[in-house]
Amino acid sequence: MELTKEKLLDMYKTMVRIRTFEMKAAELFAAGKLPGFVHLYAGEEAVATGVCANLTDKDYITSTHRGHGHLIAKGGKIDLMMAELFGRTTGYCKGKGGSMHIADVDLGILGANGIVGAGQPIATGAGFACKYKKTNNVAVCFFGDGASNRGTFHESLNMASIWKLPVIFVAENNMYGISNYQKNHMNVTDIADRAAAYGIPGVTVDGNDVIAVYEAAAEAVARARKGDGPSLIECKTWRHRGHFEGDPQVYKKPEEQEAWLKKDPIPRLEAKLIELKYASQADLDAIKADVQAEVEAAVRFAESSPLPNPDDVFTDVYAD
Amino acid sequence: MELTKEKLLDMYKTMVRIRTFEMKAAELFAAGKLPGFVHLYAGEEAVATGVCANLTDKDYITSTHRGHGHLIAKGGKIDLMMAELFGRTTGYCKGKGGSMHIADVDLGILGANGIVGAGQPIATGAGFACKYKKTNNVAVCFFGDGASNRGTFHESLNMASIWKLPVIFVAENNMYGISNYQKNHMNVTDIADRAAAYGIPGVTVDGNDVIAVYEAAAEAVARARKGDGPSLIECKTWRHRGHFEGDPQVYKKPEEQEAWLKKDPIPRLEAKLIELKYASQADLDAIKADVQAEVEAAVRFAESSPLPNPDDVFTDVYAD
Amino acid sequence: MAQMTYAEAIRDGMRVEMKRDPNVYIYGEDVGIFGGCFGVTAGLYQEFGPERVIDTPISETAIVGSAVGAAAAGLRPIAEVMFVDFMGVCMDELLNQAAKMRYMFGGKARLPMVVRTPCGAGMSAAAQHSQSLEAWFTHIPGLKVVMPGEPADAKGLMIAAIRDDNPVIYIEHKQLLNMAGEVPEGEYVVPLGKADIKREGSDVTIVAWSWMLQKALAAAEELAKEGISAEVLDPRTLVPLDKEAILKSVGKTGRLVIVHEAVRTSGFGGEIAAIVAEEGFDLLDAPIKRVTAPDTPIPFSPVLENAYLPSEEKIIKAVKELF
Amino acid sequence: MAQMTYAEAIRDGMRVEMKRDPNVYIYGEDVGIFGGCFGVTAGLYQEFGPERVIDTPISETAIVGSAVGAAAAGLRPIAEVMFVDFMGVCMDELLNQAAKMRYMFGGKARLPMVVRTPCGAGMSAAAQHSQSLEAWFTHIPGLKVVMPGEPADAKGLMIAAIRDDNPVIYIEHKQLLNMAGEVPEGEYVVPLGKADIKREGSDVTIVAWSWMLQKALAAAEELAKEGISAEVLDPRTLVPLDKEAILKSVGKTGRLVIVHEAVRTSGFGGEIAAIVAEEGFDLLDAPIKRVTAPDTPIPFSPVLENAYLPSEEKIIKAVKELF
Ligand SMILES: Cc1ncc(C[n+]2csc(CCOP(=O)(O)OP(=O)(O)O)c2C)c(N)n1
Ligand SMILES: Cc1ncc(C[n+]2csc(CCOP(=O)(O)OP(=O)(O)O)c2C)c(N)n1
Ligand SMILES: [Mg+2]
Ligand SMILES: [Mg+2]
Repeated sequence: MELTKEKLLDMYKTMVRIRTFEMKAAELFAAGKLPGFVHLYAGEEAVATGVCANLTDKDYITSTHRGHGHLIAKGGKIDLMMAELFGRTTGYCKGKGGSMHIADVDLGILGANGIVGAGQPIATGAGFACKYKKTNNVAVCFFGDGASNRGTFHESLNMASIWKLPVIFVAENNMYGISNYQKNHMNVTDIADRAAAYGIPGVTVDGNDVIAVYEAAAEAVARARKGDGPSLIECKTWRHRGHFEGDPQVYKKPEEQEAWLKKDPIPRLEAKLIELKYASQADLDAIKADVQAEVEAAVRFAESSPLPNPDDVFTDVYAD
Repeated sequence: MELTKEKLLDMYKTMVRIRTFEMKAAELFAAGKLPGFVHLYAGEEAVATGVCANLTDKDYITSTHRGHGHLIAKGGKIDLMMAELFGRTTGYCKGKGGSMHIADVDLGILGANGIVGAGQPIATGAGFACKYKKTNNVAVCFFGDGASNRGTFHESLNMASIWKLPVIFVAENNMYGISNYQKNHMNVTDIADRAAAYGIPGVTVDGNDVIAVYEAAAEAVARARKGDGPSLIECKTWRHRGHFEGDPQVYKKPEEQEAWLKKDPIPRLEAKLIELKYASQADLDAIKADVQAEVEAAVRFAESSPLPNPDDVFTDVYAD
Repeated sequence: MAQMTYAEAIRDGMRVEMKRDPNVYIYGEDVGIFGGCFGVTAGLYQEFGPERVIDTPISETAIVGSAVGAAAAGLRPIAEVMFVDFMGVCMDELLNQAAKMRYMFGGKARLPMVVRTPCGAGMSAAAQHSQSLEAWFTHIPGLKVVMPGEPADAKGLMIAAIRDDNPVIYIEHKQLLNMAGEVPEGEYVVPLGKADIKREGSDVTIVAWSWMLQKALAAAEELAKEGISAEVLDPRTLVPLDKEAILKSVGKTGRLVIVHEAVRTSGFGGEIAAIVAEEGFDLLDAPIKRVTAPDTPIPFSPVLENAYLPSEEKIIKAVKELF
Repeated sequence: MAQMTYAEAIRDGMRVEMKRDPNVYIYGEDVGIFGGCFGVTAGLYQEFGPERVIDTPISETAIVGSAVGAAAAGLRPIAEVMFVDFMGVCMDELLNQAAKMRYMFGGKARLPMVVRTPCGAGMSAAAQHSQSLEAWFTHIPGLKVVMPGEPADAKGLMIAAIRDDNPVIYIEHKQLLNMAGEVPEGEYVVPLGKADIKREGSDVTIVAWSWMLQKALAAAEELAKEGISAEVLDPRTLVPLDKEAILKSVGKTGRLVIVHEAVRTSGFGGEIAAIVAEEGFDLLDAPIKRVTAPDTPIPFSPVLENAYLPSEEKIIKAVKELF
């Protein structure tokens, strides 16, 4: 897939959609409107967007507790997502899942996940299914730097590598697992270096540069589709907000936060689009306004949707 | 520690003791005298011996389902071991553990283990205790090529490396996990290459050369005692027998087996001892005879020991 | 009808479904050429090839976790975990992924997967290779739990488990693998959730499953000689549980003894006792008895293992205490 | 006596023991500067330093597995697992290592270790962050299982757990963390294995623990207004279980209702019911009731979560059904 003007503008819109969705969620959470935990993806938009721009609806992804961005990038519908955050029947999970469990199996989204690292074997299994059925599809697994220390990482990369499964493992290195700084939780600088332990390619890219992410993913996806097996892509990035909404972030150095805010992936892509003459500032503002309206509509949809019926507790446990 | 004549002869005796113990166990198992599963270490003696020759009684080891060799090399008493294989009250575990659970905590032997890979975090914890208490002791973790694919491997090496724990991870690569050939269960040739994923040293040595093993372990142990953290040592070796006694080994190529039998670590050390003029063939034969007598005595001790009382089932569940 | 062992019956169930549905495949440690640690998959590698009978690395977490992903993506995996004792390694995948995905996603996922695993003591395999952990799985809504006690059920329940669109834990007992019996040929299905009265009786109901079914039947035979008529009921699947059949039998006999090999505390016997103590209290003429293993790890030495295991004698003794 | 919250009481228990014994240390995810996901270890990093209050990687298997090794080598670790829901990740370490080592080694190991973990629903944390899994641990001989239901017990049981030479699973409830109460100062020990009658009564015994103790007490208050005198018994530790106290109370009241937040099937309520149905059958004047969560995963939406949870009303209803 070539990075045409259209594609790049599409990616821009996706990134803006994620950011707008997330900032709205932050606002709603602060206003006491969203129950439960909310983990936001603001600042990391280039990763999900750059990777998913290489995928079709038939490809699979597994996501994390910080899942909104992955879902939106893979085509998830923000009104159904928002309704889920509100715990309404119209939500993706009928209000049963919430932020950490949104899924859209028809779009190949095998769910956000509240268990760190749990998506790794699931994506491996989805990749196995693609290979078994010879569909030419791939599975992408998103996970954090913290999750790179779980046993699931090791077992999954090993399994995918010996069977040459079409899986792309995307480590979103935002430098922290909750409060634990990367250099305190692993003794390597680049998570990509762990690929060698499985005899697969590993690359580190600037995760705030959507084009770099796109290109690295394009290569890994092509490799996977050709039958050459899995890859590991590490994207260095930063979460703008706390681990969850409400986190006072005592563990973050303010100067670090400030430096990273300057590397925000969205203004960066805007500059690029303008430089390439793919869009004027007015075009970009129009996109933002569009997206803002979409998100507001999603909130209205959610807020006007019915709450579940208490008896709904008992349904959906088993398929018959 | 220098490899003096005395030390080398000691190591020879240990290797012979392991081999003799194992062949006796094979014979007893075939005769229907030993209940349960028996996994023998014959062929891999140089690994446990070369490594443990660097340890004191205050250092720790964790062992595996194939544990007899590690136990003997660390100083375990063969009469108590044999009595355990027979399920007698005089056994190391009073007949409660059997081959897969022999331990001698006073000698720092934290147990054989029936769960593949389970020793890895346990050794990490023992290493943690050494560091916490500033004792200058180390913990050695033995495990197989198959166990190198378990999540415990990843989590343990990562944890030991970030905290610079005095742990030596010894991968006994005998090329098979039961019937699964190494190239089918991992996509790297050398397990030692996995050390890079944790920023620690990794070396591969000829696991049938006790001197090579000794030297690699000496370096890793010295490093650990100095406070420089863990290492991974891969020892390439071969099990002479089936996975467990009774295994018909349909999965092994006869020519491979034959080639490896020629690399038997015991005759190899014998040749070396004779070449160095540390011993004559007669000296070596005398050692063998000594050991044979020890093992026969152990069998007599075991066979003449009392069986447990049925009520013993209920004791030793909790410490009070 | 053919004469088959329990192991052959399990294999036949898998074979029937693998022939019928190309999306069914087997994977686990040493299930290929080696035929599985207890020989249950022997010959299937040769019959279905390396693409459908697959040796995995020693990675139970990834085995079960990838089965979840494969099932969500449309396959019907049969994963083998070599001993039920190792389920602790992949418990998160069962607890938080396999069992909950459908519910968490608001009913929009299907996870047709079977995890096969052998349980039980009796071969001096000691504390880490002899356990009976079925109660854990029954405490996880979203899973089904199957424990055949004889060859025909082993086959019929395997086919039902594979065809079920939910994650099923299929627990086979090591001591039963060589037990022979009549087994229907072809697509023989035993529905999940239906108990079977393995022996009719009128004085006491004995509920037992897996290996303990055989011990209970032997005890009932002995008891008959002494004039006590025991009804032996095998639930066959613990989830779904055929509660009605149990209550009906207790309604007939007025007495209940539950036998399981798992340790006593929080074993599934407690659940059955609690159901009857709540919903069948008025049916009872005597206390409810449980015959179980004691609350200890499983010892190695045969003398001790023997003392540890529930036995025909212990069942007979418990039954007699109710009269 | 000082006024403290349940969270402060847990912390105070740990602090007392850390001061007394240099071999006691804390480790887990974000227990340091961050003070733990629920703030329970707040301030301890500052007080005891980075060598005794240690942030780990996200590696529950290695956290609990290394606690086993450290305990075997003479330390007294307090490991934190951030949510009881994650225990599936380290279940093998509890099941096959921590719990069995002493027995397998013929009594020649001591494993003084505590695994602290929060349980429970009520904060819309959904299916993977709200569970109550205590029954699993009670099914593993070799472990002890502690579940305090109020601040003073939280402290006294923590000190007892740390001093115990066996692996102890200490389960604290998220909904109780902010509950305040009188807590004795200094080395206050509540022995493991002793139930406590939290309210005396004569008509019915309600056994409840953890958050459900508070619901049961509220229900008893209401019931009193309606003329039903409920005795509320908190076992406080499920293993060892103070069976005698339960039988004694049922002997007095003749009726038993068990309340737990865990899902019904194979919850620990079944075990208590089974004990009473066997050993206290003649004491009972009515069926044994269980008030529990239903057999479903835990839903997110507050409406649903509310319907899911056992409540004061459900307890009152169950009690009334016995009269
Ligand atoms: C198995 C497991 N352990 C711990 C947690 C608690 N937890 C939730 S998110 C998180 C940090 C994850 O860090 P990382 O993987 O880097 O992802 P990020 O939050 O930075 O996106 C932790 C420890 C969990 N949900 N699951
Ligand atoms: C967690 C776990 N999975 C599977 C097994 C069954 N099992 C016992 S030994 C073994 C093979 C181990 O291979 P390796 O680590 O190479 O050690 P080796 O037997 O070659 O010494 C397996 C699969 C087990 N005991 N524990
Ligand atoms: Mg992170
Ligand atoms: Mg091996």
